[in-house]
Amino acid sequence: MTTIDDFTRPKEFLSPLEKYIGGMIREWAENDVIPYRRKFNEDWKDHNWVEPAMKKLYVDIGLQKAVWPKEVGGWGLGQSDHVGTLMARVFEEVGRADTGIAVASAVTFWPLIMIALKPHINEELCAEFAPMFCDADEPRFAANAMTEPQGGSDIENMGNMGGKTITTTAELDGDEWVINGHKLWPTNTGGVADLFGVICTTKQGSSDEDDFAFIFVPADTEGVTQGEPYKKAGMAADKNSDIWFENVRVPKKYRAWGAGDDAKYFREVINWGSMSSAAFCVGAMMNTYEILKEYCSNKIFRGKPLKENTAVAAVLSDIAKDIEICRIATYQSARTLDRPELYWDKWSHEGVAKSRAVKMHVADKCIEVTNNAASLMGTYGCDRDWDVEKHWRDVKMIQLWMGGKQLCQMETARWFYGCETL
Amino acid sequence: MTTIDDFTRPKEFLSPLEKYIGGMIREWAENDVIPYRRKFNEDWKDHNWVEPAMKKLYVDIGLQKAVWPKEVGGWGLGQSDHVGTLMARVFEEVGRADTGIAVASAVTFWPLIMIALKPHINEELCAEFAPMFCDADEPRFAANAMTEPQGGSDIENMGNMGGKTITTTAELDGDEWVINGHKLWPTNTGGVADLFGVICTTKQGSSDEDDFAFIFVPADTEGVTQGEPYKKAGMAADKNSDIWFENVRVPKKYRAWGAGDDAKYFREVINWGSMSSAAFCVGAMMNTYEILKEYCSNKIFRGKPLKENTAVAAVLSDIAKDIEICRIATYQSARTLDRPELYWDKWSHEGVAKSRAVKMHVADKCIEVTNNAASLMGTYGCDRDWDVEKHWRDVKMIQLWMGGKQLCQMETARWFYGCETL
Amino acid sequence: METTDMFPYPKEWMSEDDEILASSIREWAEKEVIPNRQEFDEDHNNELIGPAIRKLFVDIGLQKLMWPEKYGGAGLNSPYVSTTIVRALEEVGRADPGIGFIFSGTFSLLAPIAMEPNINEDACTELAPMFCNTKDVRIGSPILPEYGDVDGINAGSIYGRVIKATAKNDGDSVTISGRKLRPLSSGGAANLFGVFCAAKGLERDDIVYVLVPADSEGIRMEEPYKKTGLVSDRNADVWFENVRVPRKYAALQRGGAECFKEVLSWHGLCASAVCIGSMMDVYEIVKEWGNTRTISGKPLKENSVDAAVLAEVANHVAVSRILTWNVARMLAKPDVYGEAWSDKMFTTARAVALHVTSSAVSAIGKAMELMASQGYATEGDVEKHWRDVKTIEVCTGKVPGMMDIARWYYDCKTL
Amino acid sequence: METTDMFPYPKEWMSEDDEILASSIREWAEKEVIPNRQEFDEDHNNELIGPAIRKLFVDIGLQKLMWPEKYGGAGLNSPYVSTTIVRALEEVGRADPGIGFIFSGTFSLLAPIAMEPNINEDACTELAPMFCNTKDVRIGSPILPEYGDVDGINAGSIYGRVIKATAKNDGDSVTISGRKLRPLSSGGAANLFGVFCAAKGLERDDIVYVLVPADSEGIRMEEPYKKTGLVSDRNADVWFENVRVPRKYAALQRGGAECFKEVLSWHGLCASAVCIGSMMDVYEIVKEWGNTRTISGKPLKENSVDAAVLAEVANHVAVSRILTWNVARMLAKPDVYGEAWSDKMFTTARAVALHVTSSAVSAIGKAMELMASQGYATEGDVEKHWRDVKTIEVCTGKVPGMMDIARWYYDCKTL
Repeated sequence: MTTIDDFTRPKEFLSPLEKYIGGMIREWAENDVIPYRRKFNEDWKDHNWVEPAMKKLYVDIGLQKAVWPKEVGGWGLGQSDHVGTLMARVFEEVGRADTGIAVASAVTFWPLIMIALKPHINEELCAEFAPMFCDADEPRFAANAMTEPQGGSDIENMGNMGGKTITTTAELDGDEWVINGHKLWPTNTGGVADLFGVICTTKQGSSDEDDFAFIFVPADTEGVTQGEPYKKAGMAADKNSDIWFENVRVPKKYRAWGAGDDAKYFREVINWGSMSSAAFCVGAMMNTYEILKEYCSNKIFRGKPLKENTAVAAVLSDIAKDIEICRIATYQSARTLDRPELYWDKWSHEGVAKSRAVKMHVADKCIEVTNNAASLMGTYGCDRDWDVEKHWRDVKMIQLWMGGKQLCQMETARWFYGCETL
Repeated sequence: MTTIDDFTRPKEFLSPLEKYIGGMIREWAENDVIPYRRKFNEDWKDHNWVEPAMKKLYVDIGLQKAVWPKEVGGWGLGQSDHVGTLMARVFEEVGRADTGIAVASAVTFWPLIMIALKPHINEELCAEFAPMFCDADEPRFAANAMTEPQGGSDIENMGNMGGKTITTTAELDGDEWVINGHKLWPTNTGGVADLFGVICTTKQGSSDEDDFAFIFVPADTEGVTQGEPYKKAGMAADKNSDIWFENVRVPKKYRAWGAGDDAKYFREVINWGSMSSAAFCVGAMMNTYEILKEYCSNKIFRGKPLKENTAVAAVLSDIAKDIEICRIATYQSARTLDRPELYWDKWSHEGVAKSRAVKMHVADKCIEVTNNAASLMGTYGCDRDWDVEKHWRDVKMIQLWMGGKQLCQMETARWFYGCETL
Repeated sequence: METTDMFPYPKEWMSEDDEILASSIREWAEKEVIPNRQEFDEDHNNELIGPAIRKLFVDIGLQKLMWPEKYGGAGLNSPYVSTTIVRALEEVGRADPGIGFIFSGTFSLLAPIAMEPNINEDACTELAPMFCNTKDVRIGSPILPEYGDVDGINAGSIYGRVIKATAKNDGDSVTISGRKLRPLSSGGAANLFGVFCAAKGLERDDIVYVLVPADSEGIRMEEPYKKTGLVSDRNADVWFENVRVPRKYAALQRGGAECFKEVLSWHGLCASAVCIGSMMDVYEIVKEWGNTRTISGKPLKENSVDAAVLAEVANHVAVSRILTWNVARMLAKPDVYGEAWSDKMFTTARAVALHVTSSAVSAIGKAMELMASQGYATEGDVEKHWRDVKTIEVCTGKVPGMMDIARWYYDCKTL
Repeated sequence: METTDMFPYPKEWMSEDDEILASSIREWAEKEVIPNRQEFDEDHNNELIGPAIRKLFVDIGLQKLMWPEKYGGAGLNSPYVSTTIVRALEEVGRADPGIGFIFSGTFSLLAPIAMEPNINEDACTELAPMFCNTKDVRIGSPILPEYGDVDGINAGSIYGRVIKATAKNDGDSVTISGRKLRPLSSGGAANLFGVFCAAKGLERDDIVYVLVPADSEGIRMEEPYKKTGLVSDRNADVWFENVRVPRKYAALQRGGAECFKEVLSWHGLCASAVCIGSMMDVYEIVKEWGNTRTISGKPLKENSVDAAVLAEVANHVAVSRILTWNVARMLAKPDVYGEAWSDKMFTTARAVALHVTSSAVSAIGKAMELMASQGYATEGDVEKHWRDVKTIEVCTGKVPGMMDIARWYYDCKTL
């Protein structure tokens, strides 16, 4: 029988490790998440059901060590030239179980891209922060603090705004950065994260990339305050809230790379963010496929399974087709992160524009797929017992984040059409 | 400046030859087709403008020799393990100039898949028919004669109908097949083709694959009659008409392989047909992108090029995004034809279902892209001088052929959901 | 200009009375619902939702609306009530689609027995007091045939749906049986069910529509299941084990198919109106967002890419509203447009309901895109509407709905 | 049942006279157009199209329709004519959208000077005889502002469109200049142009609408350009080089923006009606196909996957028709719904035209999918409709149309 593993991927691109790691996560999903995920919605604030699953994934399986260099206790995937497609698989598997856990995991990995991925490994900062993740018996979370109360997607819109609207400031005071500002909505906030990557400016109002700064701030630094998690439509396993930075002081070396390079590698962060978003969506869609296949095989209409009705089969087909296309595109996007010499620099505008395009397509299709699956199932489609509606609620957030669809469109248009003022 | 060559393909999959061959066709397109293609519409019957372009491509560049084995005077691409992605590139380049010529070319190649592609090369038939194409100073065309007046997509729906509705019959009379029947709409008919691959049955009404027959019939065989070409919405460079077979006698060996294998390799024909259709569409979309980019860069609104208006940029973006995704998926589909050992047999149901899925996606998107491009251009969108409307008219046929969208849906659903009665 | 005036609709067809009722519902919404609705999802003890429904159903009196006057109702039981209902449900839906959906079920369930010209005197005499002589909330729950069945139970079929319940002749009574039936709404809170059953040994040997008080013996209502939205509407699966009701509770004078189409025509109208209210609320919210949010140095709404999305939102509302009001008019004038149970009217009402409910999901989804995280957070007051209209949309039955349309326009016989 | 009765619309608003005119157009269509239309694309000498247009414009008299009676017209020049026009254009569009589109331009161009309550007596006195006292076909061609310009010419702008022509005060005359203007229709066949110009030295210093007879000195009409569809409509770019027309040909008593919105509101209605006719013809054709084509051993229409597509086709027609008739009614009753040139009415008419024209492209595209090669072949009688409605659709101006909608619903100032 055809299964989710039959959706096509470019097999030439896969990591030798991916079967093994993918398998572990599949098992974790089946045993530790899928049986419990219906409880997540009411558990959004306390995470009584979410935390044990997180612990298993992060600590027991050890995912929180994945990208750190071996020298500092990690798995060393940051140095692998298969990390892109491997992470695509990881996020797909986690997303299949719960896209909330997937985003929490990916966002933990997100700031580390700045310092733990070849060719730009910052050994000093790796030595500084790795122990927090690699010598821990508890799950550890990280997050990028980007969005601000005003400006919204303007922060992410580096191509046009160049950081002009960033109001979170970093001032050098001797050997320390002093950070002030207010961030909204980072994943893993509301008391979850242990380490922040803070997007800020060394000169407010400047659109010079040299003034863009990416500074690491441990969550327990004095002056960091996190709000209560927000209540939202879905994504219960991912907490979001406000963070205030009030005269927060960190060592000078906590700035990832410095003038120019912070902005440059931050584009790689966006590139990874887009690819990962697509992978979560592929996972959610594959799970929707499984559920729908079961539903339409077991439900009987005129003596035949519902799936044998050609009008139903047409809807089912479109869903399988979309997954097929999305999965291929996502792995291709991941591959470009692994083979910059063959494609483009991971931090190039081309890379950002193209991964945004893939993310936009996959996120839109994911909403369409889950939406159509729910419609096909009638009143059962909105019944929590079937989990399709959960994916539908969850994945809408993927479409909205990182500047949302409109920013994806502007980035794509800018690169492909040479637009200059978007 | 970004060009059509910046749309992503999996570079690992490309043939060493593809730059060279792609380049030649690009040049041909620029010099021999694009300047003249606006005349094709009125030239649908006479092909005064189409034929010189065809001759250049087929004879001077030599495309009609491409797949035949070297031993019989061909280029030997049928034995290459890069023929899939190479042909994707070829059809993309031809399709960019004119999808009508692209389909005429691909359909010439189509019946030869049965006998000239490894691992199933029929040396006897290659020796028989290759000279027609390889020792010729004139363009030579071939075609598969599939569709019939009733039954339509049922003929192509092998998975469900197993050839049950085929009414064109082949009866063995001594050492000869005697063929009778009436076919509609093959490409390259109306007097164009020199060789037909005729889909017929050795036992009318049977859905046993053993009774499915694929028999070669030279167009000048006695009893073969072709009708006048049809007038249609677009695709003027491709002629279609009726063919009648009345007691047509050909040698016994003209049946491609015989019971069972004819049906099996015919699935590979469908697989190739789907991939090629997708490639034509990618070419048409890339040309649409070029035209639109020029239009929106030169047209001025409020002192800025139209493309700098964010609402316009959003439309432009969606078009670039769709091309990006479609091109990746098309090359992945082509790759599976080159690496059956890594993916699946070219003639497997899996291969057919998946290439149908890709074709369906790409054809639908191509109609959407050309449709939206025309709308964006207002009255200029429907003005023949801009060529966008030509692509829009032409590519609709790609969506409709080979059983159309509904059959693609049924094939996809059948394989991915295990449907049994569609 | 008021939002309700911004969006075009054939206003010649609305009466002043309709606007008066709408105003009192607007007042109810502002006071009883809107301040609390962000907490509805966690209102497990019905402390917020219950009183709001009571005010609407009992104090404002919606639950009496469609009963004939002579049985204590408000007497709005001619098809002319359609525009009143639409305008009222726009206002209810704006505040809380869930409550609108409860009323939609309650209202349309009664059409086959209480709506002119087919007033079933016996049934009204018996059942009207339940709704009219009480200070308690009374809710109806329609149990329609389903599209396919997990258990393979198939007692009959109607318009391409499976009938799972049966109604057996039992002298003066009718005995209803059915396993795990899923109502359209309010299965966990109903006082009266309207059930389509396969008839056994009754005058009609096909399908019969039976009204069944929820307190009849043999009925088991499960715990309400958790669902995407419409939290105010406590829906649950219902089991009928040899439930006996008086013969007169069965609409034996009319064909089951006729009742089925009548219920669905009216329900389609109601569901569409609720979605329009919901969309209009979201329109107001996203409009405010477009004014106050700054993108690229100017208000969001002045960025043309965002303006195009805003336009899409508005256009969904405009188109949906015109369509819905036309269905209302068509239902109001059966002499011109055909009866609610005619194939043509049924098809039109279904087609519009499919269009409007899925437009609502799209429109609100688009608004969320512009509002990004604020659209996704409960405090933005949009995500609840999005979940609510989606829950309404799934109930319209997309595939069987398309088959209904094909059946009428192409005269299909076997779908 | 007749197709025109199958599809719902608010029929209370149609008069018997409307149906009489529609019948005579139906007769004309069956006799003069439908037997020949497959050859229209190659009718280079106007041998088939010309006589058909003459019959409709002159013999049936459409070209006199909207001129006031006292100037020799049929006097259907009150807004009440809207439903007449819709019903008539449904029939014309069913036969040939191109001829419908010619009439749409001719009719809407005159609204600012001949429609109650703004009858421009001077202009009517001068121009009516051209249309009313003749046995020759008379065609009007509206020249609207464009969305962006290749030459960078920008004499002004209106509702986010660029004005390329200018009108200069010249004593008793007005002098019009403009390079390579692209009319909405009939630029190569017009007798009268309606041109929006930037006003220079005239009472109004913004935009002025001027009627310009095509035989005025200084006008150059290019050869009709080849286009996707609407072959009956010979459109071509037009050049105005210091073209002098009497002052009274300029609608100086009214604002240019007002005239612009009035023309576009009416044109939107007409274009929508033409598309509905086109869709209804395709519906009939695909219905017949669904009956006679066999798939998997049964009629195509009984295969549910195909039935779903057929349903989509029908639903596009149904929804579009309801919307279009509502716009007609709204235009007919300016006291209730606002004048044709009000922002609200303009927005509604534009929104519906955008919806209907793109629905038509989708619906006919879907029908082609089902008919496969027969849909693509000229002999199937569908592909021409598909090309025709697409050509109408591009003229509605998608992006500026979305901006119009946003402008009204969100009060945008800078789009």
